[in-house]
Amino acid sequence: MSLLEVNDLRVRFHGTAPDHYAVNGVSFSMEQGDILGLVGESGTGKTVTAMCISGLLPREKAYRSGNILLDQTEIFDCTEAELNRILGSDITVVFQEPMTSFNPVYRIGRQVEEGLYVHEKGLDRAQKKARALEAMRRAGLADAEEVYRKYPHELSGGMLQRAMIAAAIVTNPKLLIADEITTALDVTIQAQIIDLLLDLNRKEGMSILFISHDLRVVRRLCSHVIVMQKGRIVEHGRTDDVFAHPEHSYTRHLIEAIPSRDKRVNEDE
Amino acid sequence: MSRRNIALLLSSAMLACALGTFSGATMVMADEAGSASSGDAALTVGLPQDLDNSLDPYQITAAGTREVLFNVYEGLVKPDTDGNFVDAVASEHEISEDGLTYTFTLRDGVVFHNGEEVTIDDVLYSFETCAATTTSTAVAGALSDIQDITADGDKVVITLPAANSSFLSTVSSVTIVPASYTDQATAPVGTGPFKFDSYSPQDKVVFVRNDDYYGEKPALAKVTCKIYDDANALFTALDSGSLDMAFHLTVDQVNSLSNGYNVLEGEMNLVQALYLNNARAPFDDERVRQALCYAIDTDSLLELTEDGHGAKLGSSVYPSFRKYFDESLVDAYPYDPEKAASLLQEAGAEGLSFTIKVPGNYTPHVDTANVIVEMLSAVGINAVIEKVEWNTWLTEVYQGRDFDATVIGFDAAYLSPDALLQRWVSDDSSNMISYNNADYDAAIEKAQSTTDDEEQVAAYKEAQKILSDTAANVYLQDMADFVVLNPEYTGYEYYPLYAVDFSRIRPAQ
Amino acid sequence: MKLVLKKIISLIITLFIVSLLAFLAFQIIPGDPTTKLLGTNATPEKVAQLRSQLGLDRPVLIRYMDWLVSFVKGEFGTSYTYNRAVSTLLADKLPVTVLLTVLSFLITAAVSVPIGIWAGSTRNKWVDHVFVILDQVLMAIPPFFFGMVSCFVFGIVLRWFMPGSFISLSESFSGCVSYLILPAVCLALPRIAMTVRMLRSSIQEELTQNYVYTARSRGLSRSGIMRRHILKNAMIPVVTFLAVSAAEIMTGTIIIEQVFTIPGTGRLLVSSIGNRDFPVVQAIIVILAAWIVIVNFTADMLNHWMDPRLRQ
Amino acid sequence: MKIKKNAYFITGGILSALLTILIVVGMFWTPYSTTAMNAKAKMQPPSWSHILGTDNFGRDVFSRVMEGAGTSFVIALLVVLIGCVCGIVIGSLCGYYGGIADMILMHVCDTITAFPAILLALVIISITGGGAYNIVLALGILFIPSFARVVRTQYAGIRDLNYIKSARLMGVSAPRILYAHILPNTLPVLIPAVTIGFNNAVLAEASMSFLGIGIQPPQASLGSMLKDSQNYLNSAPWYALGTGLAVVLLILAFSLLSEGVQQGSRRS
Repeated sequence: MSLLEVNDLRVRFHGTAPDHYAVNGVSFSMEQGDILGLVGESGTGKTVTAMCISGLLPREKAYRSGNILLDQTEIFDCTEAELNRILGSDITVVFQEPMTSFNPVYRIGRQVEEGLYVHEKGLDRAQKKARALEAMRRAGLADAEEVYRKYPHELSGGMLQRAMIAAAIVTNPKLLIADEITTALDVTIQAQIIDLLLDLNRKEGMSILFISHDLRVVRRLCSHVIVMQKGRIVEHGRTDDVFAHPEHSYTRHLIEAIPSRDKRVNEDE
Repeated sequence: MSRRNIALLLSSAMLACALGTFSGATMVMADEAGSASSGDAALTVGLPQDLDNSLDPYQITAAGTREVLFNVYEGLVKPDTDGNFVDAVASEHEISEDGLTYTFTLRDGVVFHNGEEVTIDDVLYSFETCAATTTSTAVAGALSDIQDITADGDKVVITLPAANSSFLSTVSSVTIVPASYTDQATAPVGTGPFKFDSYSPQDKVVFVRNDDYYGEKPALAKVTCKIYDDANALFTALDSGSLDMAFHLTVDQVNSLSNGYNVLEGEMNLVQALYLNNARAPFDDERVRQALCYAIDTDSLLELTEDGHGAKLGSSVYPSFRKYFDESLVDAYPYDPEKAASLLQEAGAEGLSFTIKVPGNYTPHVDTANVIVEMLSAVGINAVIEKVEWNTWLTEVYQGRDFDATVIGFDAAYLSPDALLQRWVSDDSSNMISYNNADYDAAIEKAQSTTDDEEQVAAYKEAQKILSDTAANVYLQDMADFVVLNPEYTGYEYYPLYAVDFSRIRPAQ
Repeated sequence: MKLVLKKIISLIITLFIVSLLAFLAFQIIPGDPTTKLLGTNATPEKVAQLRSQLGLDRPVLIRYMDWLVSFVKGEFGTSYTYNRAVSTLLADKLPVTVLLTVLSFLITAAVSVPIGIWAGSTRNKWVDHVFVILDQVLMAIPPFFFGMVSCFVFGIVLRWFMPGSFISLSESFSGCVSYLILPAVCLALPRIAMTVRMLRSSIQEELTQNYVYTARSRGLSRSGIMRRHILKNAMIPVVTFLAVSAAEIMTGTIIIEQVFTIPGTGRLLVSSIGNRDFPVVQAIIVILAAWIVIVNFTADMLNHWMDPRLRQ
Repeated sequence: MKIKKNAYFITGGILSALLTILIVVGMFWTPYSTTAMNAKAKMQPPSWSHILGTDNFGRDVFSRVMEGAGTSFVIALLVVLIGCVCGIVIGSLCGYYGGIADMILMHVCDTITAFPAILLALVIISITGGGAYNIVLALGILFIPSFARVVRTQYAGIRDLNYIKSARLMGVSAPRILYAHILPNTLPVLIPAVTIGFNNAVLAEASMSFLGIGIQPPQASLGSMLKDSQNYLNSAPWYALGTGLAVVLLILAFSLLSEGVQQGSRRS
């Protein structure tokens, strides 16, 4: 049984023209343990799709149709309370800007434990701290004890993003949504975050929905990839197949746009 | 319960208890002021200004302080409500035919408030100290004229070089104080029906009944005088029922009273006038002063400020002095703007402009000043009002003589025309307006030295006429004095001088 | 810590300047104290003799030092008008004003914080308009006019409250507090309006921050987000504002005490200035200025304590 | 700036225009003489002949409110003018140049704010004497620190922006930079500060007159009239309420206008 099923998802924001759909009939599914890439230039509906899956899209802002099944639970039918039970435990999200995703006036430790505070009330302070430290080590933070006590403004972007990831995996979610998490980081840190996600997937079988406009990152990380344009899926398949011989012109255009060294390597071959 | 919740809970709890005490307390306060059961009756009175900085009987200058301490201090004799002198610390007194020797018998069993028996030495000490330290030159003058003063047994014999019809009133102003006691200034001790209990500046002064008073004991056990330096606040307090009694209210205030208190009307016993600084140009010129007299229409002023209740005055004596009051001077300066203008022109003082310094806490005087300013502007005279604190008026205007003009009321410290007229003698230290007129000094001198009654009355009247002719000041009125009393009390009576007697007030059965 | 030290030093300097200015101000004001004490029989020799006795003929700076030393020791000199030591005068007047200030501050905090939070978190348009209008109107009403009218309405019309029947602290604490509630409310109202408005806009601003989305993605309920995240952030500017308003309230008592005839330092200050009673005025100024400077200092410290970003 | 939907701007604008007209007219003509006393017309309730009734001297309250509002308005305007102009000069110099001058001046400003406002006013007035001009001087000085501080923070912020550095590189004279380049950018902060200043100036004048140290009779401001009306709250409440309302409207009009301006600029 697939972990996530999206059937004919349509989203239209209030106040926009009736025929203008942010997401126009998107359907795909994702298996447990997959790393699925959602690719496309900004404004093609990737993030809106992710927000629908994670239930973060405010109801009063947009019309939605179609359905989303996460491990057999229909997200659109959930009440606010039911949604809150899933959010942060079965499904967690990591955002683009690590600097502003943390509350500036509280220490990192307290914010990493947030998921436990909401979903595992039974734990006492010491148990929560232990789980948090363990999650931070899993996220690659060597001196977890010290980072635990620090405030957000005292850490670098890369470390903050790792802490963000720790906060997301502390409740061992079924699905981790990473929304452009590497975009705000410089290249060296990006590579480390990619390796971290790969480890999590390989060691703990964490399934990841990775949203990005950076094809190079997607190519290295994702097992499957979906290319979106103007709210529609134009390509869906295994990453190597799509990159080797892209069917849709838009995908080819995107691949050619990669300005990196290894592209020249392709020519030399 | 995170810390946040506790904080929120705490703040709403605080709000609840604050509101709780608010509603709960008002019950408590509602009946506190009006308790009128006999025996331990307590009265709350409003004072329109703070007390003097010294409460020593011989140093008091402000009438407002003297009228309240009338209940604490007594002389050998004291005035009664119709202006005669009754025995107080003295059990009896007799005056020789030639009016030269006065004999006072000390009443036995009279006790000071600090428990000490009153002795003859205390009486002698009092006369000596009063003569030496009193701020009133009239009293000092009369006491210095005494040929000798001797004690024999329980009697005091005072002989004078020449008869002085108003000497008895001087004796009444010599308060008998204990010789050994030193801090009268802050904690007064006398022989009166009420004892001084406590005083906290700008807040209140408290008097309690003197249980071993020789005379008729007062019905009130305690009188709390709350001090207001703002007439509006005093009136609001009275109207809301937190005060039982207030005095010297204006007719406007009385008309707007809404708490059903009784209103008693009498005279203020004050000579209210626009007092002009005769030493400062252009008021050193008689014609300018006369111009002001013609420019002010006293009748419409009375109409505006007193709804016609006050009594017009022509000179420095008010009607309660009956035989000494010269009725004819009242209309010496009928309202005549043209004459005023021509007089000003004659004196070369057109476009005259000056400041009227007036004590801000006395609404009657401020209102009168406002009306005067308006009337004078109709004649091209530009007057501006400067409201000052009461103590500042006392030091700058009364003592310092640093003013152009002022509106105030002068009272009689004791029942003799001297108390009103002596102050305008040229060399008198409290001659605020620096009035300097030889004929006037002579007339007063004659009045004080004759023994014959008609001659004395004629001399005093002549003195008043000189004041009016030379327009020393613009004499206005003796305002109506309204006393407002809580209907649960009764028995208040007016005195022909500036005094408030609490001892006669009793709960109304 | 270095920051705290620097702040304390500047606090002391300001206090020094204020006391010096207060001292000098009264040298300029016309009206020499000796004329006051001697009255009309002030002969030149007497004036000179008294001036030297009071030490008024020594240079100003030495007199200032003299005054400062005795001030620190707690002797504020004697009052001219009340003929008693200023310290005893203040002993029974200062507690009244402090009580009024604290009461008014508590009411401001207790009322404005809950309402501010509620106003911040509701999303309907009309609440916004109501608060803006209310705030504008409350700030436009002069405090003494508000005092006057409430004295009239509560005192004379409804007879709930007896203006002018102040019960001194010594007599009964609850009586005194219950009398001070209405004046305290009059003092507090404009500040409540300002605080509510500030808290409301501060909360609405915090709601747009990214960390709110992170919190929602953790599954926190709306009220949970408000309590665990937004409140502390939103309260930082408000706490400093409340602390500063404690200083403003103390200055406001000067007017309110006149309207409600409360025998506090405010009324004493106004009458003493009128009476040129230098020792009393100087003592009150320095105490008032000290209160304002200390309150501003606490406001700074509170700010640093609450916002870790400022703690280098 | 979208004016159509901006309710505050509209109401504020109408109210201030109305009041300004009333005040300007009041300076030349009032329905009754503001000083003539009339014993028979004492304490009359509001009627068609006397919209706000008459006071204890029989004078028409509405005419006196018009004149009083004029006095208060002019005083408040002058006070804000002094405070603002001096504030800008001091604030700009401190903000722009900084250094010791900045430290000292800011310290002086702190001291002025540490002083109880009415005391400073009293000290100045007891030196110069009462009357409108001295009050304007006294309050004017009091209002400098608040403006100076606002302007200083703005200048300190804008000083290091690139367009200022480039202006300096091009040899633009300092005053021109200060007042032609930087000043216009401080307007969005300065305008609300001016209106708040105006509100506080009207309130300060009213409070001082209430304490009896402000405007001396026969001149009348809303503050002194309020003080006089307190005595007749019971028998002639229209006297106090009418004057009080005038003060509230005078302040409300301009603060609503400023709110409108702020909301307008924020939204566009």
